[in-house]
This record gives sequence, C-alpha cells and structure tokens, in this order.
Amino acid sequence: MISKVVDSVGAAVSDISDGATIMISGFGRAGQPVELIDALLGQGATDLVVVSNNAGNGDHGLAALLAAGRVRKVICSFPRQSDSWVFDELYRAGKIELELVPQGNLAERIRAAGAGIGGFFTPTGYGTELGRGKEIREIDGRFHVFESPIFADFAFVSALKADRWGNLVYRKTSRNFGPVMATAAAVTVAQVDEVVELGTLDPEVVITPGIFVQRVVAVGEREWLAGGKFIGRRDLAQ
Amino acid sequence: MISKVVDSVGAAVSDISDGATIMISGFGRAGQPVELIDALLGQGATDLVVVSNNAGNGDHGLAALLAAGRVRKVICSFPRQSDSWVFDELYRAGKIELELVPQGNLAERIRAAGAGIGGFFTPTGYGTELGRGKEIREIDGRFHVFESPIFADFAFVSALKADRWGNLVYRKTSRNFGPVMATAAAVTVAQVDEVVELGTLDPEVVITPGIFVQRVVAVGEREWLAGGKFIGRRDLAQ
Amino acid sequence: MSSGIGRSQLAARIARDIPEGAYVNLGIGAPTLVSNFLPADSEIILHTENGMLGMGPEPEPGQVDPDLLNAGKVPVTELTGASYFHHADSFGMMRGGHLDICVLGAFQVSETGDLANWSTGAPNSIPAVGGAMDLAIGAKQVFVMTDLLTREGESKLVSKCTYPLTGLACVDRVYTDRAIFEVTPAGLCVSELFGGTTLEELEKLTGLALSIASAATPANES
Amino acid sequence: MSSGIGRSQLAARIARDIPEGAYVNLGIGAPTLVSNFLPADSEIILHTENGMLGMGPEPEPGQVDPDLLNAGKVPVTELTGASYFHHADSFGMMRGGHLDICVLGAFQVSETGDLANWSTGAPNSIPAVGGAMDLAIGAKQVFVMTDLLTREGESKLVSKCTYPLTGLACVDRVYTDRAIFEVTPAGLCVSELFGGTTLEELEKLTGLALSIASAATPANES
Repeated sequence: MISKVVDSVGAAVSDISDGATIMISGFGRAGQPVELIDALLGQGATDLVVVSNNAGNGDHGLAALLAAGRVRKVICSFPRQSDSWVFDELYRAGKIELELVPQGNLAERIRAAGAGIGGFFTPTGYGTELGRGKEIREIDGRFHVFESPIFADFAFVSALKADRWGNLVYRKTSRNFGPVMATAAAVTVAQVDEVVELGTLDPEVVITPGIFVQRVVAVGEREWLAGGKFIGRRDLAQ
Repeated sequence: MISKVVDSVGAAVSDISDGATIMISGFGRAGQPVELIDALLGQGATDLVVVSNNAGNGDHGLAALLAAGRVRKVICSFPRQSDSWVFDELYRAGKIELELVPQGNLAERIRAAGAGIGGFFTPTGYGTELGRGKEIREIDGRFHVFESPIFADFAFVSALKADRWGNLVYRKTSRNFGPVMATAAAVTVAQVDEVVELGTLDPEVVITPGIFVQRVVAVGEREWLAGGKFIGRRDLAQ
Repeated sequence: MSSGIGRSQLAARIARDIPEGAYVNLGIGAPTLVSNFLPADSEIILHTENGMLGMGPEPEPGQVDPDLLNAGKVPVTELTGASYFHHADSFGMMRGGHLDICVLGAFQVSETGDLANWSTGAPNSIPAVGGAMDLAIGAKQVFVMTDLLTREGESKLVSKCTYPLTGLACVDRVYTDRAIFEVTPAGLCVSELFGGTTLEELEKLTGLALSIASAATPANES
Repeated sequence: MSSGIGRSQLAARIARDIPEGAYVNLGIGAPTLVSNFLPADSEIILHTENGMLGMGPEPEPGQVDPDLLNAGKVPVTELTGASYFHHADSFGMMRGGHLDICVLGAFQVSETGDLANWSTGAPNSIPAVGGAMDLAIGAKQVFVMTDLLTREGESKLVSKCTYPLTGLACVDRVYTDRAIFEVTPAGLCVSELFGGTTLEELEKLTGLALSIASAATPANES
C-alpha cells in the first residue's frame, strides 16, 4: 500500500542538507507552509537557497529562517513588503544574495523545470535591468529574453487536503505557486489541513496529482475554517 | 450582462473564413467536438488548416471535413489509426499536407501560444526525423530541439458544462487538448452538454476560465449520460 | 493656472473607459480605486495575478479570509462566476495577451510608451518587481494612472525614462489629473483636458511637444 | 536450439520488475499485457498520456465510457485515487522525468540504447508518432518489450538502427522472449536467459558482441 503520509513536520524535513535549494509556496502569507518552515528552522540545515515569491513577512515563517542566518540566497520577485524588515536588513548589510525575477518568469521557470523544458523565450523583462546580460531573440517582430528552468531539492507547499497517494487540492488564492513548485523539486513535501481517505478527492478536481508529491503531513485545520467551513477571522496580522 | 452563449452551432461557426487555422480538441473520439465540426462542414469554409491530435476517425466529424476536401493541411501527432481511411487516402494521393509533431511537442507548442512564450527547447525529437532542420542546443548536457508556438484563428473544444461567462469543466479523458487549445486561439468555441447558471461551477474546479472562451453552445447531453450520471453504453463505434 | 482633478475623479474617468465584459487587472495602489467606480449593473471581470478571475471587493469586517488575497496582499472576496488557477497559468493568461486592460501606476512614462514603475534606482532601496513587467507587456491595452507631476513638481511624462524600465513601448494611454494622453507613433496626443488645463500648460509642465486630438478641444473650451 | 518464452510469460517477467508505488506508462500493444500481471495486492499507478493517473483495467461489458480511454483509444476504468489533467500537463509529467518506468515496443534497439519504434520508413506508410518520442526520452527508466527477432528472423537488437529513430540513447533495458539485455556504457549485457537460450546463440542471432552479468549464468545453467 502506498502511503506518503509522514507523522510530523520534523520527520518530513529531517533529511534536508546544508546547501539545499528549497522552494516555498505562498504569496505573502496565503499558502505559506509555515509549519514546514518552522520545522526546517528547528532542523538546522544552513547555507540554503530559497525560491519563493516573497522574502518573508514579519518575524515568523520564512522571515525567521532568514533571521537565523540560514539562507544564503533568495530567488524571488518581490522581497520588499511593508513587513519585510528581516530581509531588508540582511540585504542592506550584504548578508544575503538576491536574484530578482519578474513574477511570471519565476512561475514559468519553475514550471519549465517540472515539465522538462530546457529553456524558453519570454517577452517579459526585455529591455529592462532584469533582462540584462541574457540572450535576446526577435520572434515575430517582438523581442524576447531567454530564461532557464529553476529546479529545487525540496519544495514545501501548503494545500488544503491530501490523500495517501499525495493528490492535493488547494484553497482559493493560497493555491498560487504550490502546483508548479510541486513539479520542480526532487522531493515535494505538502503540509495539509487534513489527510483524507483515498477516493475522497474527486479525480476531476485534483490540482496536484500525487506523482509530484513525495511526502504529506497533516498540520490541523487552518484557524479560519471549522469542519471545512469558513468561519471568518478578524484580520490578516493575527 | 455577459453572455457568451450562442443559440446554435451554426451561429457559433458562421464567421470562419477560408484559409482559417482551426484547432480541434479530442483524442480519438473522446472530446472531439463533433457537432461543431459538422456545423463547419455545413458552413462551407475551405482551404483550412486543422490542428488536432488525430486526423479523423471513420467517416464522420473531422474525417467528413477532410473527405469534403476542405482541409489543406493537418498538424497532428497521430493521423494513422485503424479507421483513418479518409486521411490515409488523401495523404497517399498527395491531396493533403501533413505536419507531424510529437504529441508532447504539439501540446506544449499550443500551450506556448496561449501563454505568450515565443518558443522553447525540448529534448523530445532530438536526433530524429522530426527534429531535423530545427535549431539544436545542448543544455545541461542534454540536447534539445527548438519549437515554436502554434496559434489558431478558432479553437473548437468539447466540454461537459459551461456557464454564461464561458467557464468550462470537462469529463475524464475527454479533457485532453481542450484546455490548452482554448488558450491559443483568437476565438474559442466550446460545445457543451449543458449551460448551467453562473455560480453553479465551483470556482476551485473550473478547468478553463472563461477568459479563454468566446462562445458557448449547448448540444445536449452525451448519450452515455442521463441527468449527469453515467448509464453505460455498448461500444465505442456507435 | 489650473488645478486638474482629484484621484477619485480620475478613477471614475478611467472606469468609464472599461466596457462591460472586459477582463481587467488593476495594479496595486491608486489603480485599485478604479474598482469603486465600475458600474454595479455591468459585469467587468477583475483578474488578480495571484490566481483568480472574478475578484470581488474587500470583505465585510470579520469576514477576512487569509486564503483570499489580491496582488497587493489585501483581502478580497469572490464573485459568482469566479475561478482559481495557479501562478504559471495566471501569468500565461497575462503574457498570452488575454487580459483586455490593465491599469498601472507609474514613476515615468516616455513619449514612446516606455514605462518605469518598479524601481527608482535609489541606492539603498530594496529592489522588488513582482508582476509589474508581466502586466506591462501582457495586456491588450495598458493604461497608466498617475498624477502628471511628482511631489517635487517634475513631469512623469518624459522624452526618455531615467528610472529603470518596466517595459518598452508598452503603454497605450496615460490618465493624469490634468489630461489624458494617447501614446501614438507621432508622440503623445492629448485626448482630454481636465479642470481648465490647456495644451500650452501641459507643454510647459512636461517640456514635451504634444499634439491634441480634435475631439479634445471642446472639453477645454467648455 | 532453444525457443524462448511466450509473450504472457514475458509480460509477467516485466511485471516482477515494477515495484509497488511506481508510476508507470505501458505503451500501446504488447506492453499493455504487463498490467495483467501486476500483483493485485500492490499499488502501482498507471499513467495514460491522454491525461490520467490511476488508470484501471478495461470495463465490464456494457460499461464502456467513451470519455474514458487510454492512449491506444481502448476503453479503460478509473481506480480509486485517480486524477485527470490536460495534455500539456500530462506530457510535462513525462518530459519532466516524473514517471518511474515506461514499457515500450520496438522495431529496433541499438547497442547504445537508441530506439526505433514509430516508423518503418516504408514508402507508402502513413507517418504517425503519437507520444512515442516523449515517452522514450521522459521516463526515469525505459524498458523495451519485444521479440528478439522479427517475423523474418532479423534481430531487433542492432549495432545501429536503420529505421527512423524515436530517441537517442534512451533505452535502459530490453526484455525479449530469449533474454533480458541491459544497455550499459560497454554495450549490451545479458542479465537473464530464457528457455535454455545461451549467450552464444544470442550472439549468433544478433550478430553483436554481448557480455553477460555474473548473476545471469545460474539461470542459464539451471
């Protein structure tokens, strides 16, 4: 019997080595796999490369990992946020590398890695600082920049539900980078509210097929849901 | 109020011009938009380029369009089937052009058109007749072939249900090329069993968002369903 | 000298140019205001690049859903007819030219429609681009919404951008507090004047040679 | 001279090399037989390139669903735990190296693992490739299932393919009715012999210099 379910977030991240490249889903706080990041913080791996849309909010999750000096480099589209003080300070102090990638190129480069595409031409970034030094090609009268796939050793994604085969469904805009990151990593770890019985997820609505997921760990229902139903929540900061 | 619903398949295809490029979803008979093809047959446009995985089965649908001499060129991965006699005869008689594309490259080239990718490198086809004459690049020790997007003037897709915004859901493996073709055409026409009230389709399970669909036409429930429930069917040939 | 119109008036003016049925992305900041002025009885479908079509307004108090944010990470709601998709699909939608209109803010727009809106290039700033470059090159029509002048009184319309570019020749129209400018092969053309502003004033404020559409003159004279 | 094993026996032998939990694509034709021999008590997840994981066996009579076909356009069923996806996602899955094993038929396989299985190059044939090239280069392990000889008695294992290629250096192992061959940097290595076949016979039938794995010898001697 196949079971990708692991008992704890600690077990799910135990074999991550120093120097690993880790993709972390989420757009701001939505879909950020906070429990897995916290487990990684406890696990101790350092010199990490993190691929994520943002570079941490407040003092928790990814920001805490950065603050602990465990991340050598961030590949992201939007590190600067109202509450990205941890990254800001490290960056200004020259203590962290940044590869800034336009958001669509970031998503597409991750997809390319997962889909076995060796590289692609995109109009995004042509003529800008972020296209500088890259191969340029005119295609059908429009200039394009060549972009390469981004692979990872691990991907952390945050989904709503999984079954023991690793099939995943997400919730609203917390889906964001999860489905593409799951395809691009050697080992994808999904944290979910709940592991459901095989057969519970409708095959038509599985967003990430289990082939892309190596480990599943349940972290309990998100606090703005009760029994799968939205119950409201005062604000985002809590 | 937005409504992409048109009353008849005839109205849905009325403005297709001679020389148009038309994508037709389906893998064999599954997901083939037969009613739209039949309407096109009646409509009269000729000198067409058809992009489809196969080149017609039996004497109906795409095969009938070919038999009527209305198709100048087929871009597909697998024209030869046990019942592809119409295409076979035209091809042997030199009466139809064929661009043969490996199936994954076909799907990815269509996706590229829809996603604004100017071209991409794929390992598929390298070192074969179907990669011959194409740009080759070694990437990370592996040889790749450069492939270009395929656009269309119209896409015909077959889905299960639509709403008036053009959101679509499919059924089982009849999904196949529909979702990517819908993104790659100037005008996408979806034939569906049923047009449902806006709000009936769960936003989490919409496979083709309405932005990719310009016209929707209901053709009645497929004969192996009754009230949305599978009722069985004797064989595929009927 | 004239004073132009306020930001809300400008948002309302932009909203008038968005037809029913349009798929629209409203950029972070001022462009978001445009949604307040879209007619309630016409269906316009808002896209947010973090994976949704059919985005609705901010939620009622107590109804904030942390899984339902817009590109500015502000809580939003879901309209009837909405759909969700992942980031690669969302940006494919943008890059593939499927959005009808996007409305963006700007630091500078050049006479040829180059846009600079992601970085001032200030030495100590944290660079962050997000989806700006994808939006700038992706939508069928790119509208810019901005004050004509910076706080320091410098024109945001320039002959050539000095700030880092977001995209080349990508802007179609610039809505400012003083006038609306069309980007044409012959340079910027004023199509509407606000608050008594004259073409001469605009040329003085921008330092650019501007043309004026014939339809724009009556608005100026009235 | 020995006679080798039958097609069902070969399918059963291949099935033994597929571990529980593997994601597997079985090519059209003979490889489909392998599914009949996968142990009922172990979960192996079958992929069909027209958009499904968790493919089940053919349906009961009267239960044919025209919307549920495999890559050979044969009606199949859906197992508990299945999922559907579109063609670009399905081929991304293949090309991206996510399938553990695919089993393909062949016209020819070369000593270096080149595969020819889509066209005989016959002048009047209709060319058709389908997903063969994507499967050949995509899976982590590519197994070929074939008779060693053609009906005309020619070896399908060759020093260099003469038929049009499907993929270069893509085959890992060839299961034939006479023996199993591993593709190694040093050429083909026999890892198992069937039905009394000897290495000498194989070298004579194929005209190739073959090596033999030490583990293969007992099977030969027994």
